Amino acid sequence: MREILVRPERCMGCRSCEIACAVEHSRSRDLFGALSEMPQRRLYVEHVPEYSLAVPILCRHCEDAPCVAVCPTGALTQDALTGVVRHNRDICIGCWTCASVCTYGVIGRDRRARVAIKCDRCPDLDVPACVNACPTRALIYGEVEELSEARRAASALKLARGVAASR
Amino acid sequence: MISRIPTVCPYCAVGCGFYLTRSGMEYMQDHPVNEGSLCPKGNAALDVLNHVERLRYPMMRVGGDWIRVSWGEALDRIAEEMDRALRERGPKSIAFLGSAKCTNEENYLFQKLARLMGTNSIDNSARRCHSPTIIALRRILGTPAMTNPITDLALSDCILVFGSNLAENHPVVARWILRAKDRGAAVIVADPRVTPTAWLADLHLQLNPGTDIALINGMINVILREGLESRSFIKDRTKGFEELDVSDYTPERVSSITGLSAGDIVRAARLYARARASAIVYCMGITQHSCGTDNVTACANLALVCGQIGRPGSGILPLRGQNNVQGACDMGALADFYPGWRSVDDPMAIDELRRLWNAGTLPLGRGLTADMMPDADLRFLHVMGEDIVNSDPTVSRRREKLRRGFMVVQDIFMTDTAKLADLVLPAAAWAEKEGTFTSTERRVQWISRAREPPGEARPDLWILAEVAARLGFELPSDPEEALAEINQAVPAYRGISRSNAGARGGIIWPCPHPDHPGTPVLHTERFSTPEGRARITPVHHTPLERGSPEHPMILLTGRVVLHYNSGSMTMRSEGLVKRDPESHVDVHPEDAEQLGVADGDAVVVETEWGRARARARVTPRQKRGTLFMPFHFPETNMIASELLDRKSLMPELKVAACRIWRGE
Amino acid sequence: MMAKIYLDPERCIGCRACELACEREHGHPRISVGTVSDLAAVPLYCHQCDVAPCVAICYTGSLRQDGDMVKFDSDLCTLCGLCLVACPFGAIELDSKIQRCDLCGSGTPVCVMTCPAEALVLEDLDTVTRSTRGRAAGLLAARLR
Amino acid sequence: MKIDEKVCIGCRACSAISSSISISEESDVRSITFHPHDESMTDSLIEACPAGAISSGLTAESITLIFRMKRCSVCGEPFATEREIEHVAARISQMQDFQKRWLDLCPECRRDGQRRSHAVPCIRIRGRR
Repeated sequence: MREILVRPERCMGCRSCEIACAVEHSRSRDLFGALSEMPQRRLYVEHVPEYSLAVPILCRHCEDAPCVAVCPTGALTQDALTGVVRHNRDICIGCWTCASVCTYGVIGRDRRARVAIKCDRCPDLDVPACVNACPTRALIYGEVEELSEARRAASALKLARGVAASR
Repeated sequence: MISRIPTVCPYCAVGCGFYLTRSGMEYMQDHPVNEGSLCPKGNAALDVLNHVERLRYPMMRVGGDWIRVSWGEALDRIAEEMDRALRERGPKSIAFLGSAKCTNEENYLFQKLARLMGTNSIDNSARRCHSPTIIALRRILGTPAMTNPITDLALSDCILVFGSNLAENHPVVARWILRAKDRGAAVIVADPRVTPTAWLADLHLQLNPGTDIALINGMINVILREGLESRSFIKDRTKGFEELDVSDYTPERVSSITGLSAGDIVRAARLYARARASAIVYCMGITQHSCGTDNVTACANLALVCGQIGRPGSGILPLRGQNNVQGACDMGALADFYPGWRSVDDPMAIDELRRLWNAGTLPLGRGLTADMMPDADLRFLHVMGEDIVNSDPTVSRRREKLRRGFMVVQDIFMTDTAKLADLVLPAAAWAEKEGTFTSTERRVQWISRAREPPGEARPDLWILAEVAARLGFELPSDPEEALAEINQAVPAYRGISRSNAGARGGIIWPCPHPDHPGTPVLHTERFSTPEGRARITPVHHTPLERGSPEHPMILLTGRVVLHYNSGSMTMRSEGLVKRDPESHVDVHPEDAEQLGVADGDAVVVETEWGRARARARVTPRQKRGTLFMPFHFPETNMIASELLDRKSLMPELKVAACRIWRGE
Repeated sequence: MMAKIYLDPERCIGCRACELACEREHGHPRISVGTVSDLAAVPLYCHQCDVAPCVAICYTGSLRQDGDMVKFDSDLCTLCGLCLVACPFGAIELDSKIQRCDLCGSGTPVCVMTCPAEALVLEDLDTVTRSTRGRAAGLLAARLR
Repeated sequence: MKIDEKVCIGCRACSAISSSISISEESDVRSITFHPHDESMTDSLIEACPAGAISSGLTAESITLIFRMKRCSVCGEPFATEREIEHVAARISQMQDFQKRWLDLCPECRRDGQRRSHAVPCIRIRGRR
């Protein structure tokens, strides 16, 4: 299962991901067009002043997602194969139960249609727009196993460097 | 005309404020404790005030009937009967029961009357909730009360809740615990049951009933072994640490006693000791045991060893039950204490009161508690606002014996206790009179008169003054005058007046002079023991050998959110009763299966003290081998234990060996 | 955006104060608390849906979308009971009239005011999700340090 | 007034207005009896009927219409007439393509289901402690 992994230690808060997301979900699919369409956010770079860190917060497409469980109309569904939580705007009644149970606070409200709006993991793209746009690779996209493998390799390298230096 | 009058909730000891309006109530959003919120009972408080069954006239029993009498007749009769009992049998034959629901002024004058009549047989329901706290904390810390205010919990980094289902019994306290959790605090709940309080826990210690001391000593063992104790605090602020030997209480051994994993014991110890500010919150799961006083002592030891006391967010918080139970005890409505925590065995301390009261002599030595009254040869008993028949198992079982003498009950309803009386007096309820209530956090709040009492009902203070006058004593019938006398008699209340107690949120004692702002956190620099140091006192676990082949299970008792104590108030509130109409007994599914009991079955629960009927509620949240029954229903009290904690005379209401079977 | 009632189920202690308060205010409780497996409690109430099925089914205009809220006008109601059938939450009841949360008119609803655990809040959606995101980001950031 | 029994959905609107229309429920059926009555009420009844089943005209005898009740798919309690459910399903789908899975449940079980799904994250964490 492919996931978007966040590495907040790399995030510098440039918000390229937010802009790419807006462009991808605009009708015109270009920056100026997107801005004139008053885009709505589906992912959020949160600034944590206590730690002077920026942390990208986006839909985790949780396993057994709470938002899917509480949706009374079946507007939110989870793809069994990919794990992606999809939202069908046509049958959403705007009750905001999903938004109130989401532990990440990443379900927003479409101002015009008055229904929920959330990350769809860019169904038309191979790699989600936000991941593509991230200059520091704070967002990466891949199989969970691959991602952990990369993390293991990185810590092994760090340890090996330490050992080598002490020799 | 003022459209809304501030008042204090008449139910539990949290001391929530709200407004009474002409037709109903309004929330008080600037009250420091509840910030406008109220629990379900608080929301239903007016049901009691406006109830049709309120007593309206003094009534005398003649044969089997109640006859309405005038106040004059009723009061003359009380004086006459009291006087006769005194003349014929002496002061040992008379007794008084004060009320944790009446004001400080009323309790103060009531105990004064009792003592002027020559007896220390004056007690109140604190005996059955926190008498071990009174004995243990007074000895160890010097002041038998919560060390920190409730709102302080929001500042704690670790909150250890022992034997308290505060989410149901003091719901507003949960607000402050949740605030602490928002800041990242760890919450540990030690309780055999999975209560709504345990829902809030990061670590739930589902220990075996009656193994609290083992758990706490086990935690101290870990703390000392890992060097997490506060050496400087132990050295500078305490004494007796050398005698504390908990080396036997290794996590492994404690694990086998408590049924907890050794890892959880270690985790709890580390969380508590390492936190910047830790608080212990406890309630009747600690006190209502035959080792209640030792349980409280163990809690205090833990706090003292870690230096977790005397700072904001760090202290020991016994949650008390009734709206004025702290005050009734401060006022000395206790068989073992005079006002201001003067021991009945300390003639020097009592001499100050003798001079203040202009009395010849005052009685020494402990008087009778409610449990002892049925078996004492009483000729006169005066009960002010307590339903002992429904709240005290011993009295409940031997209620007929109370009728040997003359019995007066003043109350707002015809309670089961009042039904035994020879004379029943209609009292004004909380919002129909004036005076001060002291909440569990030592917060003294003045309540104003917002309503007229029904019929001829009168404030308890007026009744007491009238009785006293007929016996030749002059007691103030004005609450402010009574408070002025309390200023003289109780040092912690010296500076408390109508104006500072009447301000929003009142004032927290000790308040030594009128301009003093009150003392929210106790023991910041020195303890109030004579030597100024806290006394660490070793206590040890003794196995709770309550089971027997006939009674293999353990019955636990407690409260539920929609009812209150004896039920004399909540059972008269339609909104509460319809949501929780009958007694139930919680059973673990595996026990239920073994016993052939299904959810909703009528069952009988038997202890060596009696049998009770209830409806079974099968829930995996009950610990295996234990049952739980709420004690608001008279059935539960009929089967509760009569064993006593010898140090505090607290009955062991929390646990009893029992068995259960299906049947009517 | 207008404020509505939002619930944090992790805070609810199941005390039912909201029910009692609502019953006192309106004569009939329009919020109902139930426990689940004795491990959680959830109050249930009208969500004031933005595209509400009760509004879609109401043929008299007695239930109508008004800004971000569903307003009810009892004068137009025929008591047909179809909104009870349409509501996915079961949040509408019928005794002698339609019983449904009206956010207590103006100001803070009594259920929110009385909740000892602050499990119910009156906020707009953005504020609720922003604070949730802030908490999530804070937790992640705290672990990094 | 005249009642078109093919169109009537068996709701409670008319009986709430006119005392000559009575409604009774027995396990699986709801019966509505229309007694002959004061014709001056007819206009308001026409207006009140959600299905357009009432028209003007004279009726001399009482008519009783019987409607099958829908039982909740969870608890089995009847909670609305089958026609009412069809009516609601049709009306809501005119607006949107709903899945309408809740229409099989009684209001109590809808509340219960909502509570259960809300409690899932809490129970997952608390059950583990």
